[in-house]
Amino acid sequence: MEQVPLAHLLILSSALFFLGIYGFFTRRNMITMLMSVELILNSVNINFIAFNKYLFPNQLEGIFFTLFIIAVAAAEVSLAIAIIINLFRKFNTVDVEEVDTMKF
Amino acid sequence: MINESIIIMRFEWLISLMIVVLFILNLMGVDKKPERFMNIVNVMLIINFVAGFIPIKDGYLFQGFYHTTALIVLEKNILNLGLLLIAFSAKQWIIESKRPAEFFMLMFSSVLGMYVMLSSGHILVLYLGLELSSLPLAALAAFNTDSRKSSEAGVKYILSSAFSTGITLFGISLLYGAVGNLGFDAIIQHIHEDALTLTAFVFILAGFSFKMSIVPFHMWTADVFEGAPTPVTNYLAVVSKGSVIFIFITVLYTVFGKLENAWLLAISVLSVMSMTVGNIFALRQQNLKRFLAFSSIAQVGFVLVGIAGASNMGTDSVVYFLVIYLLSNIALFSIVEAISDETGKVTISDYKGLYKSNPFYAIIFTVALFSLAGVPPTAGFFGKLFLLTSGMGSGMYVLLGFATINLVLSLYTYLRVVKAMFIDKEEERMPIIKKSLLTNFVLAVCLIGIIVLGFAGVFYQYIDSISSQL
Amino acid sequence: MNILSLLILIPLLTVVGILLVKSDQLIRKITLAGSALQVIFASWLTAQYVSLRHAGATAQMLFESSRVWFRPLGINYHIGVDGISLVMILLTAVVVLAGVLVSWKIEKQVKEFFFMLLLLSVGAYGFFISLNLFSMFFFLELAVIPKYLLIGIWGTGKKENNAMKLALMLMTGSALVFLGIVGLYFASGWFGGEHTWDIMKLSHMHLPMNVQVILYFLTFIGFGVFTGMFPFHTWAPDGHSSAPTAASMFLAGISMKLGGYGLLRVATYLMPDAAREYSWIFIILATIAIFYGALATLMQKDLKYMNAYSSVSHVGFVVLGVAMITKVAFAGAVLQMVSHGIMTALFFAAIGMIYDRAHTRMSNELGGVLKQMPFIGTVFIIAGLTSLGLPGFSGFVSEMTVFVGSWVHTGIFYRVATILAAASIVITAVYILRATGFAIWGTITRKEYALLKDASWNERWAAVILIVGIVLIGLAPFLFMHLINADVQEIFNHLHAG
Amino acid sequence: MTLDNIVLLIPLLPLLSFLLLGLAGKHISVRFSGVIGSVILGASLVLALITAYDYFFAIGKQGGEFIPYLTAQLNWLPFNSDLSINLGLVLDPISVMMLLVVTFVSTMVHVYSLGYMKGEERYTTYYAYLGLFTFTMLGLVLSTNIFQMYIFWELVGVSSYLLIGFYFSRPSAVAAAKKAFIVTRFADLGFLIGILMLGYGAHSYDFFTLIDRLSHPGSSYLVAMTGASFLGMSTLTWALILVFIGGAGKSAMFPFHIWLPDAMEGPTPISALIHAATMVVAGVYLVARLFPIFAVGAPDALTVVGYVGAFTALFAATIACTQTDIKKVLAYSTISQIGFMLFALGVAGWGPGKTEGFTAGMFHLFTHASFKALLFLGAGSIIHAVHSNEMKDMGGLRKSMPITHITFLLAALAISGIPPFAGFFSKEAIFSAAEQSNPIIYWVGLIAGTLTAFYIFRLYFMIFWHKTPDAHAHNHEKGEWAMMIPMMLLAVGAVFGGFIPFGDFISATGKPLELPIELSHIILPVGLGVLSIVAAAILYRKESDVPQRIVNALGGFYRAAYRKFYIDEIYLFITKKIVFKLMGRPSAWFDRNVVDGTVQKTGSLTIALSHAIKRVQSGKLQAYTMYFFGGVLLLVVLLLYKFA
Repeated sequence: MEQVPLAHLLILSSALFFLGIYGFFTRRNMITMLMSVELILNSVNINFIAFNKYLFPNQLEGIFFTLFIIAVAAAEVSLAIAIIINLFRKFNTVDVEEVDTMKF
Repeated sequence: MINESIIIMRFEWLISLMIVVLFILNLMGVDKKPERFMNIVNVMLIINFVAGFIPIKDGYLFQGFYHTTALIVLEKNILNLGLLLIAFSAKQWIIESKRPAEFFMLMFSSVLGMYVMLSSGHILVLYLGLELSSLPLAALAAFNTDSRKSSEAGVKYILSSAFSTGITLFGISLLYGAVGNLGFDAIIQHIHEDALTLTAFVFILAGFSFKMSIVPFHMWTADVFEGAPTPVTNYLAVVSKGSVIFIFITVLYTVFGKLENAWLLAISVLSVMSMTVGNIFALRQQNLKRFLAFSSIAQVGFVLVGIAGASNMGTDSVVYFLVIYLLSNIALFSIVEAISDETGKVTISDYKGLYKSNPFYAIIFTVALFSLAGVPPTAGFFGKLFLLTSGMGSGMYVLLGFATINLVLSLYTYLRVVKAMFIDKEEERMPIIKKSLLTNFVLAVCLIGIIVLGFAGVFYQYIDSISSQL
Repeated sequence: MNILSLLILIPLLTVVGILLVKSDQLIRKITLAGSALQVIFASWLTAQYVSLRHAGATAQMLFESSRVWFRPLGINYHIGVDGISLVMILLTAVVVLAGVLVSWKIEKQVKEFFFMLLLLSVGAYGFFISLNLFSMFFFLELAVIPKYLLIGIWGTGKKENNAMKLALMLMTGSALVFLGIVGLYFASGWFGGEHTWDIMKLSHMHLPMNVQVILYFLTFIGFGVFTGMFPFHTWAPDGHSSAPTAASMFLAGISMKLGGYGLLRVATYLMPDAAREYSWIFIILATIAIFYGALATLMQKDLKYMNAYSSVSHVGFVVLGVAMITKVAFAGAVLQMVSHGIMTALFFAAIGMIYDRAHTRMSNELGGVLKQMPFIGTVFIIAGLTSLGLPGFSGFVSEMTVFVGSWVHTGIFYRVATILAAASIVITAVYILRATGFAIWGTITRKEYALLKDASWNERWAAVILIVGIVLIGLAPFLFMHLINADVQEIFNHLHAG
Repeated sequence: MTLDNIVLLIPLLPLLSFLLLGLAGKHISVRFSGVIGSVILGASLVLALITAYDYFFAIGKQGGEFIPYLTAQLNWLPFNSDLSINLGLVLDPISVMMLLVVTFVSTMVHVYSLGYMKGEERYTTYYAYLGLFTFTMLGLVLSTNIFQMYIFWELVGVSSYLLIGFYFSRPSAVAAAKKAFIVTRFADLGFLIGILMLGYGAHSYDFFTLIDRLSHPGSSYLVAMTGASFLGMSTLTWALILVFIGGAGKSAMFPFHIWLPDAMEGPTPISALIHAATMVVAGVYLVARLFPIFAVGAPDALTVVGYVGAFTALFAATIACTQTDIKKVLAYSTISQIGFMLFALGVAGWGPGKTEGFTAGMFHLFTHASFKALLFLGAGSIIHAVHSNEMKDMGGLRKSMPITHITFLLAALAISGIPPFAGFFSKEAIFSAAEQSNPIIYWVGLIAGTLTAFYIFRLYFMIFWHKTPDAHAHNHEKGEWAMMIPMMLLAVGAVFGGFIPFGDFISATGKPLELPIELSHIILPVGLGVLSIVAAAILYRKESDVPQRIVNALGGFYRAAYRKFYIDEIYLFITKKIVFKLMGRPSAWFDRNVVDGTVQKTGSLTIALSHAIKRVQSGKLQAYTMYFFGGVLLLVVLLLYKFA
């Protein structure tokens, strides 16, 4: 079976990475911003797995790293959502533009 | 194996044990009586701090994923000291917050993360430690659920932290692609100065810089420092930042040692930006917590000058400086906390005439500020000048030039506060602040440390002796 | 323990003493006792030094001792004195004692005031005895911030701005000095084989010219800021004028001399080749400072501004002497430091006494001081006459020594510089006599001035102590010349050996 | 007591008087302070007489010539092994002569002041200052070292300053004191530079070493200093001209003469002592001291001295004819007479037959001291009585002030050069010296001498005649013996001083010199003098409108002379307009606005920058992360550009 070249995977992951960044910069809903971060993390995951599979097939480091990333990301997101909910109680919004009482 | 791990990982074990104890106490409902609970916690903290001084041999665990050296032990002890002092000085606030167990569990978890991070021998462990240390901080920043500012700080911290993690991880993945193994030893062996590695390095550097709040990755700092409860700010500014700087030196000096030319350049640029931007923004801050945020940004700029020395002297001076920095900042934040708890005043103009109303605080505040500014006879003078000396060692003349300009600029920013306290006429009389024993103890420790460390060449010599073993 | 450390310990113990007591009067007494003790000790030390020299001690520094401070960095608490540092120490002791006496009547935050004053003096003493560049720098900086607070808290006029300007400019100067000495530290490692901050060791190393040039300029300009060298002098007029009397005395009397001492001991002594090659630049700056400072002084109506600007002009002689690089000029620079230190302290003391009573320092608003307050008026006139270089007082001796030393050079450039510098003494006469004519002579301008009292006992003592110093140098300059002769010779030889 | 100690005591006694009265003055009864000062000075005078006797008749002469006798040497300020300022005392003919003049006139003035200053508020201080002045003046004349002379030079300047400003509540006195000090200071700048040049060239500041090294043709120092030239004159000439500028300042030579008339603001005895007899001749003394160097090494400089002296003599005499303030007339007269002394030195040279001018100049200095001090004391006595300085307030005083009248007349005859009074002899010597060597100077001097007789008798007649004496006038001099006795003693000097065989004692070489008096030389000057006196008598003996008509006839020239040829205005223009407005004010402005402005601006710009960029910290999270990512990209680009 012919394999997909590494470059394609890297292009995919890079695209995901920049999509995530773009999303993070443009979406005003905090939850959506979190989802964008997830996109970035997933691009990282793809990178790890692709490198592992293509360049260093005789070990599992990349895959393990991916697992850890997924786990930590879950924790991170749950914490973030808790904090956002807390914020919502005070601000009545999750629009990131509105949250700028502290500045300068 | 287990025995060995208990000895070598003593710090981690002990703090984990403490977290468990807190859980149990929480379940037992001891934290409903915060006073008593606080006493227990304080005793635990003292035990933790004292236990840190029991000697540990250098060693490895888990195929080098975890290692410890005398320097790392020292660094952990420094963090312990910070933790202890912060907890002591925050007692009153924690009692009033009604959720002491939660607070300490989060804080201890964060400290645990730092220990892991400091001892890491592999990027994975480093990543885990970093996350473990920073995630609880977001919760801590938002700890004061009644406050708009606190929750805003929490959100800003967790979101930018998540973003930063994403960037860092992307860098790590690229590094993995370039090197193939993320163990520190392996990286040292296989790393080359090529485009992929350099890109990966920059992404990782950005992650560290975010935690150390280096310009231009610093933007969260001021807002979070302002919004977070003062003890948390204190912790963020001192312990969190300190731990990242510690590991940052190791990573730069050893893991990315081969990229020295590249990172020297990067660090110089970041250093100049940090010092300058930090000081210029600090110039017109009114809120003391924001002021200290920008001042800490500038301070890290100076630390980078020391790191740019790229030698033993760099490690020595950074560690030495961080101890002084820690003591000075804890003194400052403790006073800010004591005053704002009592009166809610946190702006510089509120501090006008502080020397008249609360001379003790004003004097310690001044000494600590002078220590940050690098004015003798405080230890900050030595700390800062050793950083600069170290920076000169690698011939970074331009960097040094900027650093000296910033020395002057930073003196101006700090003198503004001193002026308010000693020279300006008070607008509204500050009440005499009740002095709690623990706060006074903390301030006394800081004051003595700030004065004595400068004359205690022995301490510096000790740092030098253990750093040169590496 | 080395006896030199007592120079630092005595003021430190005095500080401890005043921190422990409550009563203002007791604080004053303790400070006075401490500073008087210091004067006695400094004199004893000088006598000891002289007798050692007579007994044939040939080491460059006497009472030398060294203690490790930061071993990995080669920082030692290395102390020792030669004649030059001794006269500076004597100067400091005398000015501090007079400053304490003059400040006797200060009522506001007495403890803090004397604390700052003593801290400053610790800085000065430490600076003059240090033989290690780092500890020297430590003491130099130690003497910066207390000035800020002294001016800021006890000052007058636009004190906040002026205190800040002073602190920041001096800090800039010390930052330059620091760059210079750090450079020396590393250069000593790269070119001399051993990283060291030690002045004695550094003086034996031969650094490459291009390195010397950079370090020479850094240190010279850095110390130059402290000295009030044109165009880095603007902290001086404002700072002096806003400072309380004792702080002005200290600032102009001692602090500016820290810079002068550094110019000689660090910038010139350690970078001999660069000094020989490039000191002409500083001759130009010094000449400008002397001449233009005097011209600017002409226009000052505020007596403190007048004396501050005249200090810029007078300290120009120190820079000129150092930059001329002849043995006699060096001696002149050292003498001028001491002379100007005492003279300007006396001047500020007199102005302070007048201001305390009349609440104005404007020469055109005053008048008849001599009639109403003969003692203060006389003190002012004596200070003025010293300032304009009247023989019999110290200013004459030092300025003449600088001129004679400068005249050794034959080039037209040096001649013009010397003549311009000498011409400034005429302008000095103009502004001193104008001020005397307006403020001291004449008749009293306001009715309420007829009630003013003459100097009190403390002020009298302060003035007498300083006048004794001035007259001693003025009448017996050979004493001081013998004290410093060998040392300036050594510096001169060093400069011409390489 | 050995001679060394005596010589040392002569200056130290007045110093003692100063210290005693100055420091402990409060504890001394006002009545005694003047007596103490006078007694001490009297002692000094006695010692000076002893010294003079010893020197001239016992120890001074060796092998037929007078040689310097040095004592009390002190290495005061060692610069180098071969260059130092040494203090010491020297006895040689001119210093001993000056010693006598100074102690004598000073003692007279001390005594005179007992009467004149009685009841003054700062009586004790006055005597203290007098002591100070006498000490410094004695130090000056006894100096062995040119730097030592400079030291005392400055000190006499300051004593003069203090004494001119004695009435310091008068603005005019304050201004005059200031002016005197500053003008002489300015001239002293030249002196100082001259000293530096001499010291550099000859490696010594000692007078006798300097003379030794610079007055022997062929000496290596002399060759070096005359070899190098600058703007057409040798280094030595420059040095000596500069030194002479210092002398000209102190001796009030044109164009530095402006301070002396104003200095008359001081008490009149002071004018007699300092501004007539002693301090103002210091310039002459200085040139005389360095005379061998002038004569051998730099004859050009000596010529300058001669012309300056001659011009000033005439110039000041012209002004003196127009002044109405009696002290101003005497002041210009002093300037003019010092001009005589200096041109006498200027026409002298080195070698047999040429040194007559030197002796003549010194002789005139000697005689001038007594008659000019007398004139001033007389004027003081008149002012004491009339309470005015203006001639118009006087007139017809010959009846009410007989002693003053007689002594004043004697002094006036002396200064006019009428035989056999003292001035005649010295002036004749000067004219004969000038005639031999420089006809221009001779004729200028002759005219000045004629004017001298005119203005002094104009003064005399205006004071003592002019109006009819008030019949009821009581004797103004009654009881003031303290004032009268010194005047009488000085009159003795003014009358008989000329009979001293001056040339036997004082000459340029130390060998005796005969001052010839030939009838052919005498006729013209004396004749002109007598004519002038007659003219003055005609014009001023009685009130008339003739003087006014002459004034109108002279028109602009008279006004110019009356306004002192506008020299004061020129000075005022230079100081006010040029030094203050064009140099001082711009410097002060530049310092405030440019130098300090830069510093202040740096500060305010930094703060402004801080405010300008505050919007960067916008509070918007997404903006923050954009900076974050921007930073990443920047670093990536930077590093890749640099390293890959």
